[in-house]
Amino acid sequence: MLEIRLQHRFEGFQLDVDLALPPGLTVLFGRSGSGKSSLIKAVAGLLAPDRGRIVLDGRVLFDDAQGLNLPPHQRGLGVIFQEGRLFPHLTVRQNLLYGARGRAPNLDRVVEMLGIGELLARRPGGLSGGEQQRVAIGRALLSGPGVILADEPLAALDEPRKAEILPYFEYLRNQSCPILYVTHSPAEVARLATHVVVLDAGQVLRQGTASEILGDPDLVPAGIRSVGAVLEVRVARHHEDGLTELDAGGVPLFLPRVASATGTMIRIRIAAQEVILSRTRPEGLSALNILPGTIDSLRAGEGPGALVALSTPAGRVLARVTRRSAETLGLAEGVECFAVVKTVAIAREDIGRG
Amino acid sequence: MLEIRLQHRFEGFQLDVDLALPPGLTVLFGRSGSGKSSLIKAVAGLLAPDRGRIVLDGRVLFDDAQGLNLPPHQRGLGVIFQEGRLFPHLTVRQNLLYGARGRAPNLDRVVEMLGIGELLARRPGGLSGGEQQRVAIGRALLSGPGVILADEPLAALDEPRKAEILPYFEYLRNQSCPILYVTHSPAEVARLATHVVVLDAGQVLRQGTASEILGDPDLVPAGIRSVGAVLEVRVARHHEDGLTELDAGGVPLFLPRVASATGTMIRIRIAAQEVILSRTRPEGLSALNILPGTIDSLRAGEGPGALVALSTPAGRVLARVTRRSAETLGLAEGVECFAVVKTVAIAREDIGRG
Amino acid sequence: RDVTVFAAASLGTALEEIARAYEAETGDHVTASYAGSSVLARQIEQGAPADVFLSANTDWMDALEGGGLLAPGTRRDLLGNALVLVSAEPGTPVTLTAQTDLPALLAGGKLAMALVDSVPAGIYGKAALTSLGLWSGVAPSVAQSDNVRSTLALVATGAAPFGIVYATDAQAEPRVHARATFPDDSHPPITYPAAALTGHEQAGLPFLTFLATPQARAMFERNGFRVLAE
Amino acid sequence: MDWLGPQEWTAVALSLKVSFWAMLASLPIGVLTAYALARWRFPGRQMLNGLVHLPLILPPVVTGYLLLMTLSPRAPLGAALEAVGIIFAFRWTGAALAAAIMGFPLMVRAIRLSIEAVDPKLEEAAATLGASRLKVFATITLPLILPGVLTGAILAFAKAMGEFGATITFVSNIPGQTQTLPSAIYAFLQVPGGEASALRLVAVSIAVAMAALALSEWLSRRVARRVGA
Amino acid sequence: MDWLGPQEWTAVALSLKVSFWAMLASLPIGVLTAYALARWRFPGRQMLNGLVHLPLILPPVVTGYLLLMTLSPRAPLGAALEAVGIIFAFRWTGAALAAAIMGFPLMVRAIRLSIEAVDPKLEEAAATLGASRLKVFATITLPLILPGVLTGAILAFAKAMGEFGATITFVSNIPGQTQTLPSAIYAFLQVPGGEASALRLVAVSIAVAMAALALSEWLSRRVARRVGA
Ligand SMILES: Nc1ncnc2c1ncn2[C@@H]1O[C@H](COP(=O)(O)OP(=O)(O)OP(=O)(O)O)[C@@H](O)[C@H]1O
Ligand SMILES: Nc1ncnc2c1ncn2[C@@H]1O[C@H](COP(=O)(O)OP(=O)(O)OP(=O)(O)O)[C@@H](O)[C@H]1O
Ligand code: MOO
Ligand SMILES: [Mg+2]
Ligand SMILES: [Mg+2]
Repeated sequence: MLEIRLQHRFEGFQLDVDLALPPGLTVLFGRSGSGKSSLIKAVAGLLAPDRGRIVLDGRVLFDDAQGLNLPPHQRGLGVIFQEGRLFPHLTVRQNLLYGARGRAPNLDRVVEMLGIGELLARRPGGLSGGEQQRVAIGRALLSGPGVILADEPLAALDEPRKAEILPYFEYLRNQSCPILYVTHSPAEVARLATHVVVLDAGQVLRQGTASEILGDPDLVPAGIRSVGAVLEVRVARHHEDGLTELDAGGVPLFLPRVASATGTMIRIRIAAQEVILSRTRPEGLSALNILPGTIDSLRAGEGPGALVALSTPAGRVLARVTRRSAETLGLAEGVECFAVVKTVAIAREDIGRG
Repeated sequence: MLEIRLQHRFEGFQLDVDLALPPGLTVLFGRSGSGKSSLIKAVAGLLAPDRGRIVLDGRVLFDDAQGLNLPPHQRGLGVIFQEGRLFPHLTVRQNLLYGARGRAPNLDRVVEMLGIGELLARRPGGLSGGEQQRVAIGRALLSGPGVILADEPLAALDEPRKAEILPYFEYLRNQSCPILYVTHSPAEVARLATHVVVLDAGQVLRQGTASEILGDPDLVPAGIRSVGAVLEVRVARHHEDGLTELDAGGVPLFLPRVASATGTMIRIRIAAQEVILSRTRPEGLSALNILPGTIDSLRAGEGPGALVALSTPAGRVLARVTRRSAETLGLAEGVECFAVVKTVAIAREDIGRG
Repeated sequence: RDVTVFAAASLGTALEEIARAYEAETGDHVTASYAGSSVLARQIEQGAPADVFLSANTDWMDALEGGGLLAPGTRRDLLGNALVLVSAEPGTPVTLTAQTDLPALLAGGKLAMALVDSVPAGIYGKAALTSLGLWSGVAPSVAQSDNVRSTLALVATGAAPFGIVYATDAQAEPRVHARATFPDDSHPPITYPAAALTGHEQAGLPFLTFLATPQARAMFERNGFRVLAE
Repeated sequence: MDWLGPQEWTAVALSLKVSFWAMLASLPIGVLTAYALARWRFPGRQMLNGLVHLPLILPPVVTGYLLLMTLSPRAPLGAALEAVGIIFAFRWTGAALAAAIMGFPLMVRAIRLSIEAVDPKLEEAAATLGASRLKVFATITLPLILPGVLTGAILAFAKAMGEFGATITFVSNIPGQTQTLPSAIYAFLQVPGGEASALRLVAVSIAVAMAALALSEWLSRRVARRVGA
Repeated sequence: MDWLGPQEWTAVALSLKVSFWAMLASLPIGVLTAYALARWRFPGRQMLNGLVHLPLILPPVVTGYLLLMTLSPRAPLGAALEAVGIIFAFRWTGAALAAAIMGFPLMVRAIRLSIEAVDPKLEEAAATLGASRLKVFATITLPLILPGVLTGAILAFAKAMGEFGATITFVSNIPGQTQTLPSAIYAFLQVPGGEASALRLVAVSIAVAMAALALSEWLSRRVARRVGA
């Protein structure tokens, strides 16, 4: 449990937040310049806010009323900075082990995951942007922190590399290591977040679970594509043809093989623009996933689109359709219809262990 | 026309490319550490390759045989560096105008596009990561360069901000300002690229037009989601309900309003995983776009998926389906079927002027 | 036994020869520290481990004596020196009288001297010029150095056409030409006093005594000094 | 003030003038030399480096002698300079020259240290924006090394305020022309009982230097603030 | 070698010893002082800054004189130190002390300049990795300021090789004890015909200093390479 109440003024910018973050991974989401990095720095002890109080699991890290400001090295955090901040005079290996106090049992594992085995003897000077970022991630992870603060850790990485690193953050989240994670990527939000905080001009615009935030059509901080539903489903069976069958409130959904064991709950995200609606159960489509439901609400958005919220046995599903289609199909509140989701349209990155 | 032939060795890394880049925007694509930034630096004159020759529109920038190495300031380039490199002692305004030689007629426009109007009097020290990146973009653009070299210019930006800046790069590309652009984002590739060069461990793995590269199922440098078809279509009509009708080889496709004038050719991308196939023309779906076609090829990929290539009047369309669906539907070479594409599934970022 | 001698730097060459001779004769070891008399005197005031002090001027010896630092009865005026007018260019001898037109001689150049109010050679020089009635005429043209050797260098390099230095210094510098010797009565006697220091008589006295031997006198004289001691 | 005579005040004023000009005149050469040593590889670089340090290594009197020997009217260089109207001997300009030379190693070292700390990536970025070498230096490098230049300047100034050995040997001590504060202090220390007068001058010297120091600290804080946030 | 007598060789050896220890002993204090001046705000900071610069500002003779007055066996502080076995007066240790004090402002300034150029973001990063202030200093700051420390050390060493005024005033000119190279050179210069001998010593002095310089350049290139690519 991380409580952050703070106010801080920069010229022309005022940060003012009051948050109580549950365990798990909290994503800080918000536009460039909205105060995400400043918030991270305040928690890390690198920015003393004008006013406020920061408490981690009952331990007071900062309290201006008490005049208390724990120095960074006593806070037990692992920070991944937006700008790398590698130590130029140390080798990659020495950078990685800097915070490890001589004990880094998972060094090999982290090095392998980050693909930096060949860089160990080099100094950061000649590393590529992405290589630097990976070393910075490794350095923070290997310091064995009680809390991880990650500021856009994957921004400079290619998709395959991201796909290799994301599971590690999931793993950490599930190890009950609290994580504060800044990202601009909706896919990362949906996959990782236990909790999402949306910042705007230094204020908390909204906060809640990933499904609440991403499912809120009024809130499109990251652009229209981030609207979608996040469903908690159970892994029902692994089929031989490489598909995993999920149980979504009794409805079967199919996904490419998911690593989780049968019976575990996982989280999937269905982006609103990837859902097709049909009044009749469609036949003969390559899409395997069809969820029956009732229309809860239908709201015209800006532009030619409309957002349809559907109650299904699996939970609330959102669909973005054109107003023209909505009219043609006669969609309206209370109307029953079917949501068609392509198997593979449930993006790999959007699967997270619940 | 930019000809780049060069070889350069770092310890443990060998860059070896031979490229002839057509006018327009060339995207350098490739995994972290594949040599993209090094290539940019060589063109910019910041890295003298061991061997090679770089010629821009007939002007020799570098030639080891002739012992010629034009200094950076005589090359007339605008470089957006991966690490910002803002001048810490100058204000944002002074940074922006540094290369402008006193003439920056489009200052206001660039500043507005980048949303940095309020930062002009500040120094870079306190800027957020994304603010720095935007200033760096502005600085390069305002120097009025003959060629732009952009190294992951949008990596640290939120989606709405990206959406505001991308059209500017399109505009520049169409102004016949050659651009070399590094990105990890398939959406940016599809939207911007005239030409794509895929680097891998310092070698050119593949190069070609955006549709060739993204449509190549063997080549998934950016992960499975980047496979898709890029179609050239004509803007047919703007409807009153906010939809734009496109003429795709005679087949009508509908998109949320596109800014291009009726009659112009534009480029759209249809990602393979967003296409649903049906043996019969589907009825009563919210998806407005249905392309009839014949299956060219069907290849099982890794995992449970299969990639289906379809000849349609609009061109070649790719669909990723599960093997299970392929069997159920009886998909095979020569079979006729229909490709269903949700209107809004054609992502905004994937629309580019052709 | 060791004897430590603090001596004005200008005595260096002569004293080194004498020290070698003394060592050869007695088997004692001589350690000499050469520096400006003011420096050495202050160090002796502050408890420096010197047995014998040879000063280039009487003022500092007086100061030490007043402070009770000299072994009673050991002080004596050991050496004398003469003051000469030297020039950079050779030329006819100059007669120094009240009528001498020094400014004309200088022809706009400088007269190099040691600091006229604080360094002995300068003090004597100023006294001599004053008593000859030449001081006020030449004062604006005087360039003062911190010691006689720099004065000599100013003339030797041609920076100053004339200078006033000790005869001992002029004699050894081939690039300067002695043009006149100041009358002995035009300035207070130039004396180098010597003394043993309180509490150091045992080490100091034998060396002090040796300085008066004919052997030592000869060595001083060979270096251009006048030996005053009996 | 009463406690300093007119001649002492003249010495104070002269020392200020000499130190100021010594600092100012050597600054451009110092920056250039530091830049050359930090960035260029040329034959004779080690020689130049050694030469710059020489005044630090040699006893000041020796430096004074060497100056005297090369710049006196009898020496070829001195004669040549005199022919074009540049005269150092027995002038305050000579005192400034001696002070500048004595402070030169300190100035060059400080500036060189700053140049070596400048991130070449910023200079590269400026070059890609079309800036010539000279413009890059003037608009990027120089502003960024300002703290080092300031440090170098204050070191040179302070050294000039304290320089004695080389100055008096080279240009001697002519009240109003070349009698700087240190010469005056030295003169007082030569005579028994002169300590009190010397200490008064020392106090003035300290006061001046402290004021200069405070000024330089204030300036460098301003510079730092500008670069910082 | 023939052309230097045993006493001259003694002076060379002594100068090396004095300069080496002056540099080495003042280095930790110099680093600490530079760090305090660069990073801490405390009452008396300006005073400390002034004090550090004093030896540069004052004529060396005055510094020597002040040392003599405070540390001679007759002075209270000197007597107190002597009681606990620390003796500077008229010992080589005193020559080292004088040289160290004269070189101190140069050393501190160089190191301070380097400290001010260290990016505090790196130190912050180290702190978030659990490093205490001391560990941050030892593992991040210190390695990064090594070029400055080297420059400071070489300046202090060079200054010590050339220091004359303060040394001879404080500890006199006793062969084998306090007669350093510059004192020996001075002694030769004070006697008729001593110039040739003085020049021989000047040559030795230059040779030693050039060797030290070359060594420091080599070291700092190594340091730079380590940090660079
Ligand atoms: N100065 C150098 N010394 C040694 N190796 C270097 C140097 N510069 C680059 N390299 C290596 O060359 C390879 C290519 O680097 P480059 O910066 O071009 O990669 P990149 O494709 O831009 O990667 P990223 O997407 O991570 O920025 C990397 O493995 C890097 O470590
Ligand atoms: N030291 C400072 N001085 C003045 N303004 C500052 C300072 N630090 C941050 N700011 C301002 O505060 C705002 C928030 O900055 P912050 O770095 O927290 O943004 P961010 O949300 O991390 O943005 P990005 O996504 O671009 O990294 C920005 O407008 C920035 O300019
Ligand atoms: O080297 Mo000195 O002894 O400062 O003039
Ligand atoms: Mg940020
Ligand atoms: Mg790169």
